[in-house]
Amino acid sequence: MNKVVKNVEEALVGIKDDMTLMLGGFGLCGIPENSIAHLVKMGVKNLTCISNNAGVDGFGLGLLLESKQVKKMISSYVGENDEFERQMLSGELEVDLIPQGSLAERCRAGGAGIPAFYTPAGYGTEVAEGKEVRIYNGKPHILEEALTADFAIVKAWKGDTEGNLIFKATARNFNPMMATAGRITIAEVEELVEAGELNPNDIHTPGIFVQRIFKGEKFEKRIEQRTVRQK
Amino acid sequence: MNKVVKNVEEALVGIKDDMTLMLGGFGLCGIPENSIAHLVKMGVKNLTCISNNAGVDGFGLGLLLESKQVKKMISSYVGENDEFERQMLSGELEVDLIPQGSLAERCRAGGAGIPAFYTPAGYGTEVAEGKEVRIYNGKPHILEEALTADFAIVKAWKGDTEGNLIFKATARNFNPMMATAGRITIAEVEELVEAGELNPNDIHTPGIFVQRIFKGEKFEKRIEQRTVRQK
Amino acid sequence: MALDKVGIAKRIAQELRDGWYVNLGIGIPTLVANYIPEGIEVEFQSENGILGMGAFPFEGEEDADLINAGKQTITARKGASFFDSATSFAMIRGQHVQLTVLGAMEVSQNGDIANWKIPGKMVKGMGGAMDLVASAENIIVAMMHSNKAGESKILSKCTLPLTGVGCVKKVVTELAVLEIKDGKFHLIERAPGVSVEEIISKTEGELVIPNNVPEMVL
Amino acid sequence: MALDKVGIAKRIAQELRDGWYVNLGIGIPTLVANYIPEGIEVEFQSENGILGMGAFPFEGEEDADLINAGKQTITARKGASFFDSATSFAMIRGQHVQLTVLGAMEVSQNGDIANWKIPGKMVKGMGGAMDLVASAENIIVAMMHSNKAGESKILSKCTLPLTGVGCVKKVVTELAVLEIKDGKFHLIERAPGVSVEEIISKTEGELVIPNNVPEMVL
Repeated sequence: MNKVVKNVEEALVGIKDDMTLMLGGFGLCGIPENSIAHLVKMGVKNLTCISNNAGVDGFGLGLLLESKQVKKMISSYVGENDEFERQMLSGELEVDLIPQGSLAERCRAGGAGIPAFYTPAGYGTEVAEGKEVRIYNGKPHILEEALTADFAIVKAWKGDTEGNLIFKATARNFNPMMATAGRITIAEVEELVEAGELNPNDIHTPGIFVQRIFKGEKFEKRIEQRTVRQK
Repeated sequence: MNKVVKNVEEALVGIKDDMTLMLGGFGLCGIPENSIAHLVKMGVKNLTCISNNAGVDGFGLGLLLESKQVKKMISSYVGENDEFERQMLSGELEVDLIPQGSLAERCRAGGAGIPAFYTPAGYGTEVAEGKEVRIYNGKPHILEEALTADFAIVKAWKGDTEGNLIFKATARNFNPMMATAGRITIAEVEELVEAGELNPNDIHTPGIFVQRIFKGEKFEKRIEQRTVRQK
Repeated sequence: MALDKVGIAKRIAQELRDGWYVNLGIGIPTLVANYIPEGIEVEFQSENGILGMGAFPFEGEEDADLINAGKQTITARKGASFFDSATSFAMIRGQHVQLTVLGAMEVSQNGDIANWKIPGKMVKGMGGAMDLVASAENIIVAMMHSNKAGESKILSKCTLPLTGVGCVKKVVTELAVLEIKDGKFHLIERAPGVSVEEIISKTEGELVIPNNVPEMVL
Repeated sequence: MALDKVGIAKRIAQELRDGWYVNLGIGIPTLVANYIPEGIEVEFQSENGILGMGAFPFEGEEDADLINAGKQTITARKGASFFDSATSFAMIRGQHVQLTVLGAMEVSQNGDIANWKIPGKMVKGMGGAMDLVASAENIIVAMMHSNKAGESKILSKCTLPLTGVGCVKKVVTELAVLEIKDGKFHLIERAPGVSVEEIISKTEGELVIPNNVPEMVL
């Protein structure tokens, strides 16, 4: 089942104003940077973006924020972005902050047909406001609902023509769950190989979850906190 | 963090009468056969066994049933075992039959600190009796609770001294979820290697979930339905 | 003439569409894989943890670690992937599988299905059937119209413990293709040479007969 | 004399036990990894998806795809594994991580912690902190006793939006080690040369002082 599309233009066809997008990545690690750059070019507006972070000023989702294409962010941590903070504090941008584990699990649930689950995270905090509380094992838990998106856009290291994906190191992060939760899932990959070249034991995201795959033109892979030791 | 124990005797220390065990495998594929054989030798009784299937007459969990060590089975399909059927119909054996996907998800939930979740599986059937029903996306779902065990016993293809596991082909099945849901998790592996020999990208079960690992003495790997075509 | 099992499988295979992921149950449904219409590509999912299931292995090449949900030895196609049971049912529950074909002991006119238990007699368990029928958008049942005693299994109401409610969309038997809609069976096609009268006589549930009931073309 | 950040990290490192999996938050907690007591082995989990986190890379060997939860470039130890965020929080929520060390803006005597938000001023998000504090059995907070204005952050009741309730077991500051028990802070140790009186004066929450308060041995 060939899922290959020619390029980012073809991959992103159908993304329209007011849609909900999931975007993989943690910080700038494992983000679909080619797709994000093209979303800016497309100029789609009023997007709801589900992404653990919101990029930085001038890179990643920061680009979409600067061009004011985002109506609402659903994230766990947005601390690296001045423009984000400005838009949020001024009320231009709606923001829904979610505990990171709940965000990951809600995306997984969305892809797995689990409409809701109980978690202890956030009990007793403002995250729990308006949410059902139930005691399990003597501990209060809150009910969290699944998240899905019109499009999920993920970035993988290797992918094959059938849409099977392998991620590298910690660039895996949110990508596998989000890949399951998009009505249409788009994967941009560093290396695109023929079906059969990836070991079926090693595949992180089976192709069934991916509708379109393309080789990204250029991966800058910017590092947020270059931290080193001396030899 | 070295998790290696010498042999099956050492691995199974602490398993006692009346405990709840999870045992990986689907049919006879990917079952911890060395551990099962040793459980028979140990003679522990009144076990509650959580396992997708109940083995066959004379192999797998069938051995534990024959020696009447099992008080209760929690499974999704038990159709290949005459002794099982006899004990169940005569009332000697308690049986809790659970939809396979719910069983898998309940084990995952047990390991992941999710005490309960909603699923559509089983709504309107006897599986739903006494369970809470809630409508999501216009469809009724039932509330299912997490499963955990005193010991989880899984079988992997390769494992390293830190307890990292890689499964082969469809012998993966229930093993990864069960590995997360045991208070103590024991892994028997075909091949035991040094830490660092497995690619960290390819690990299916991170070592944090495994408390004891050993190389199984002998793997018969019996085939239930040998189905072939002619060349 | 009534169809044999292969005939039923062939007719169901006509329902396949290009690009679909398909889960085939044990028995007649498994045979569907042998009759994929030319020019389309489908991928088979087996709930024990494989996508891209291939043919049975050549003799001597069986691998105990590579089986399907019926515990039969299989092979993996190019581009296959293996995964755990939780991921497998995430695919199923999350409606990533476009078609599910399974057998049944009874089907009722509102789409209920019973296929896992005969109280006091056969209690093998539901396996993955309850997850499949509760989640799949598109369920086709492959079954015989009547049981061995000659009693209809196409019913106004199931008598056996249910596997799922209101979920079956289509039934293919040795006699007919039935669509379930508005709480009734609709006769869509009849097996070659089988009369509408025979189908009526063997169907206990409410049956809607259009003016023209074409014969299946296999 | 009050401890510096390294001193706090060293004291917390004494709490490590052989065989523990440990999650270290950003800031002072990260430093704990540098002072693992001799003869014990611990493994560090970072919630963005690595178990077996190693030292920072040598210059020129940074990998953009290998970072910790603080977005710093790191390395992987032998025996490390990578996994997705859902699996990572399955480890955390499922209590497979034996110790969590994190920073705080405020801690209260019943174990509440606030560390993610100053309304109208700083709204960066909670990241994984809420999952960590809600699930961990063993949480140690590394923090300064007072804020820059000299006000105590060791409180009878938190004033900032909470991250979690009743979850903190131990607090290590530049002045003291405090245990939280029965709704009170218990002074366990004081920093070398720091008087009990100073600790009392800088602690707003209810403080239980035993007869003998030993100095930390670093």
